[in-house]
Amino acid sequence: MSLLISSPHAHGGDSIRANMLSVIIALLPAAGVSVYLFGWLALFLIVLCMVGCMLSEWVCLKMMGRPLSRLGDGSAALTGLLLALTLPAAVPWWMALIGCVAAIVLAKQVYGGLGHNPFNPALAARVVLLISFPLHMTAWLVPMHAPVFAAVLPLNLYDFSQCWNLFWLGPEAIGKGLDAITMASPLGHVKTEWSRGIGAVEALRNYDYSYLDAFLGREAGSLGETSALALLLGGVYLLARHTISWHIPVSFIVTVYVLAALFNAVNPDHFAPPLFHVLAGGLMLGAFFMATDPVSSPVTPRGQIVFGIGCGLLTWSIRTFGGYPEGVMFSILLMNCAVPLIDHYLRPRVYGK
Amino acid sequence: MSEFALIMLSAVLVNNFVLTKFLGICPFLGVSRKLETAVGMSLAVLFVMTLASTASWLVQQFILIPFDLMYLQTIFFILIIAVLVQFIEMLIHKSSPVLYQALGIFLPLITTNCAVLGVALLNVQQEQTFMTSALYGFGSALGFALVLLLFAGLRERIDKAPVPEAFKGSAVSLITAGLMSLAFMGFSGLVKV
Amino acid sequence: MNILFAVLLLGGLALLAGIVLAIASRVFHIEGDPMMERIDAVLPQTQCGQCGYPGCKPYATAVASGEVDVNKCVPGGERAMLAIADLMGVPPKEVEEEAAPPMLAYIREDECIGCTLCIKACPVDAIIGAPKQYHTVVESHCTGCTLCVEPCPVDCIDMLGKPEVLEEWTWSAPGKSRLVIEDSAEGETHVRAA
Amino acid sequence: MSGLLDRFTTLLGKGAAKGAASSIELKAMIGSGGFSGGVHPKQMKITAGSPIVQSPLPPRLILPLKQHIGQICTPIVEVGERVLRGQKIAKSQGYVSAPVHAPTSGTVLAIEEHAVPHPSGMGRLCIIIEPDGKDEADESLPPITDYRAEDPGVIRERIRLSGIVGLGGAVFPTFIKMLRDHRHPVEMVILNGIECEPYLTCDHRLMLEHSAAIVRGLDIIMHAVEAQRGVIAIEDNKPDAIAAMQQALADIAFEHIEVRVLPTLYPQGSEKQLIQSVTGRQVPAGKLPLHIGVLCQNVGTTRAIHDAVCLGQPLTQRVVTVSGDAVPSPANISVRIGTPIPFVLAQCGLEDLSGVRLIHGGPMMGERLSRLNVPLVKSTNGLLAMRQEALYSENAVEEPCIRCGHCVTVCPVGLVPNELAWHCRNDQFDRGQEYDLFDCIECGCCSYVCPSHIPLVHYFRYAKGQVAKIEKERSFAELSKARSEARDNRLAHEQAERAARRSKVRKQQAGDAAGEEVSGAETSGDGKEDKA
Repeated sequence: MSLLISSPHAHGGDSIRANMLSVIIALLPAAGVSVYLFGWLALFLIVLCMVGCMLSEWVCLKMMGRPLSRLGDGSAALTGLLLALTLPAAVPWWMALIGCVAAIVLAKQVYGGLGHNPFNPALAARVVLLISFPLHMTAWLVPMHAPVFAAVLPLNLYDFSQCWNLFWLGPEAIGKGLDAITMASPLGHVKTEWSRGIGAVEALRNYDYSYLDAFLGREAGSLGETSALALLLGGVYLLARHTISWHIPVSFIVTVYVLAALFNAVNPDHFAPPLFHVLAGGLMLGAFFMATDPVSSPVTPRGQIVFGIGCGLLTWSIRTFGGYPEGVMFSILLMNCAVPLIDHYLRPRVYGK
Repeated sequence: MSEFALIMLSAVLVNNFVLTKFLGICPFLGVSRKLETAVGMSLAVLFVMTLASTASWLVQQFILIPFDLMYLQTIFFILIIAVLVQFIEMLIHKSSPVLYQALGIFLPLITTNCAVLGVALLNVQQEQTFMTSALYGFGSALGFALVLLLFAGLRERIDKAPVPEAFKGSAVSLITAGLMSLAFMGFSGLVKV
Repeated sequence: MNILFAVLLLGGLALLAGIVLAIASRVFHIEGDPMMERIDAVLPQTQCGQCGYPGCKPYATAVASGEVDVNKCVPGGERAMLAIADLMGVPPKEVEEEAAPPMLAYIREDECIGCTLCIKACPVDAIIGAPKQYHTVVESHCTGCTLCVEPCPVDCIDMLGKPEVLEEWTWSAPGKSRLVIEDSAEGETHVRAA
Repeated sequence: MSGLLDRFTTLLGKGAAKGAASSIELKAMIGSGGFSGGVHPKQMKITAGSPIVQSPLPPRLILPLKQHIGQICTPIVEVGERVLRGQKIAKSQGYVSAPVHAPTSGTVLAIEEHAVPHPSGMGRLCIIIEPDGKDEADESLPPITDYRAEDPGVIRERIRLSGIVGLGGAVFPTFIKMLRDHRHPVEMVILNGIECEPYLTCDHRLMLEHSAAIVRGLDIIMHAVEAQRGVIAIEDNKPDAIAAMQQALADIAFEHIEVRVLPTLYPQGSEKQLIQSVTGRQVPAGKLPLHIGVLCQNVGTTRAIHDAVCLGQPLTQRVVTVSGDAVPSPANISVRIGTPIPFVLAQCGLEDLSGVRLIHGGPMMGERLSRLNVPLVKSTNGLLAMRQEALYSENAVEEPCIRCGHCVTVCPVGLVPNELAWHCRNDQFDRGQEYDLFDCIECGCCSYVCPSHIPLVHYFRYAKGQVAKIEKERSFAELSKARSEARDNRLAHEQAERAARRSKVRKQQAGDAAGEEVSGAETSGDGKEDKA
């Protein structure tokens, strides 16, 4: 066989698989924290989502007659892991499965598979779930080891059989209502208190909020979003491996920080402090792992900075003024819509032009 | 002043005509295949919707209400809008034949576009003043334009993607629009109107 | 009475609108058909008549007025069709006939009787010669339309493929087939479609 | 309306472009080169320590009549004629061209089409010479020993007559680059000793072994273009070459020339990128280096200039790196131009070519040759023989683009290769040109880093070829249209004339009594008219 082959004849050795693998590795600390906090439930959910996504991918590839080897590129497994990490630990298993199918079929394979999806599949699936099942998606399981709530925690998440029942049959199976085992996340708490006319500082005080707990992850939230430390570790790993560039996470986080700091300076009682915004909710997870999803983010450095700033702006606005307590997911999806335009208009300067 | 800003924000993002009110879907799907045509369509809609909402407000206040002809509201509005669209069509034909060709059937179709009639009727319903109705019309058109441009950008990418045969064309476009609509739900509650 | 008034009012408004539009149509009147020119510009100008019109411009006029499909230009192939469809804002339609590879007309001069019929048939004046003299084709002007072949009473015109030369060689798309000349290790030369 | 919008978007683009400058500066600090982007491919300079050896005379020399950019040459010798080494055997035709000289004494065997090193495997006209082994030299070009005393014009003419072209691989006729333009005086001559391609070491060895000739060659160039500053640019992976050049400068006591050490980064050896690394300035689009007062010459070219001027030897041989995993003893060889490549490979111990892929040039920008029996030409700076399985490009499977943006980061020109490749792949060439297709220098950085193994450069080459083809077809269509319109006008004119004549005849008819005869005469007249 002799096809016409163009230079270059050398290659750096990078591959899709290696990229996906390094993101999965970078997510391991966050996944570890989730198991530490939510015990067997976290593990069940992570495994279920990864398997669910890979199965969906396999079915799609089979139906579309595309090479099944594509399953080996690791993108479906990564989507599953990411989706699991954005879900509350108490989410019913079938809901998670619906999320898997939405992520792979609706948000990815419908567009022709890897590389063509305009939206981040995991996030799109999460929004689908949030809109469809708002109650379950905002009920945060009380984590283990959160010092303040340790006494409140009604069940032992390290007990396999108890978790097994809870996971497959729901809280009723262990004789508890959903309300009994869940609580509000700090962001949710602030939002509710606001609606009652209580400022953010006061709200955080009566929540017994602690920056250290938020940094280490000892707070309520979705599986993987709680520990800023673990996510930061993963993010630094990705940056060091050049899997992602600094532009999006830095511009995203800095924008949120600056905006929050500005408004906090104007009215410190009402607006939450900047550090709270940076540590709260899915910002770290979103900034390092969701917004940097190469397929659905801009390719040019300048575009990435604009993208990050847009995400930050929208996140803070939705958190502060919107109907939802958390805006990271919406803001990334909204900016995903703008990626083609950003890419088109913010190209690098061409040499000599 | 802040009232005007809120009206704009509400019309552009929160109560977006296309993604939350689901008005004007026809041009949204029809003219979003290419970015350039989308830009042209956006400009045409901006012009028509702003003028239509002010003109219909004038007709409402000075003809329909004084002469008690509210039952002819739809006919009057359509007449005004049709004239405006015809006028713009001639203008575009003269100034940019390419754009004229690109917009094709969709330009005359703005006449019966529910978004344009919708903005006129919603204005009346919400009992706006002249200024706010103009602003509301402009804002809604801006929201339409924003979404149309974003969508056109996305579609240019999707059109080149190896979409499975069954989903080619409008199917995948509608799914995209649906996902966009989900994303726009993030704006809900942003402005209480 | 009320109804009458309503009708009058509506009619009056409509009349006013009509007048405004009439004036506007005067002001914005356009001369000529720029679309025809634009279509003509993307046609290959072989003047071959395979579209059923006596040349490229007539076809462009017909397309612009919407009386014929956009897919009738055979030598222009898919590219011309897509360009026209794009200009006209209509969905693309497959070109039915496959365009022949680029050809040139050659006159076997020793058989030519100098009848000038081919000269008259050539739409681009690419054949030179005088009555009772050998005619010859100016290669750089020949569009390969084959219109000269039919009129020749002695059948001395051949349509031959254009020879490929190194200077005009271009890269084919990755993975697409292309003729590759290859030397095997044994020193043999193969020409094959890869 | 759309016009206005276009203008707005271009304004937006320009405004945004200004902002980019800062990010490029930032890159320059983080990265190593002065230009943005670039990659660090594996060096593989296994022949860096091998001294240049002289290849023996082959049984046959094949000299293509075009080994440069520009018009092909015409042979000025005949079959059977005896030629001497350095004798001009084909002369330039047109301005952008370079003559061909006989590499040794011998007899012209044939002037015929022969395969040349080109990816297509196609051939072109070549002069084939059978050496007689005497290697007698033609001495029509006397050495110019005191070149500083000569008029720069004389030097340039000598360079033109010697058939010297850029030996870095671009093979652009050197004398054209050296023309003086009084509006743009050359301030700085940069000697390109970068050699950033992996494997290749011929320039490196030249700098070590012929440093004095190279430094003198640079001085000749500077004299010819009347430049005041000379810079020898070498990457920091060749410390011995840096030392050798510095020593040579010290020996000759040239103070107007300096050695500039640059951090290793591919493609720093590309002219425009090198200029940015050395001067910090970019050559404006559509302009030449000359327009910012810079002239770049390759090490090999400079040495050839020295030989042509000081020794009176036209360009008839060059140094080539023969390397690759299939070559038993890789080497740097000085070879006569026209030597068959299998003969050169045999010098390095590679006789059996089965399962071997041949790359003409370096692995990043070189061409894979489908034909093996081709001569070595002026542009051959390297010959890499690779085992088939070792060759990435042969075995890569294209996967979908994941838009990781690595290609954007490494592109030294500032393109968006992934989007550009998309447009090219979908045959949207207008879009491709809008995305600056023709600014691509085909350095291969994008393909090198692509995790999806997309042959981006191949797509760009395909698109460039298609655009050229379309452009050619378009201009041909315009010509045809003009000719067709002229013909229509002429026919209409003739018809009008005929009609006028007919009406005149009719008038006469009305006057005349006998009408039938005249009308008969008219028809025969018509027939004659048609034939004219």
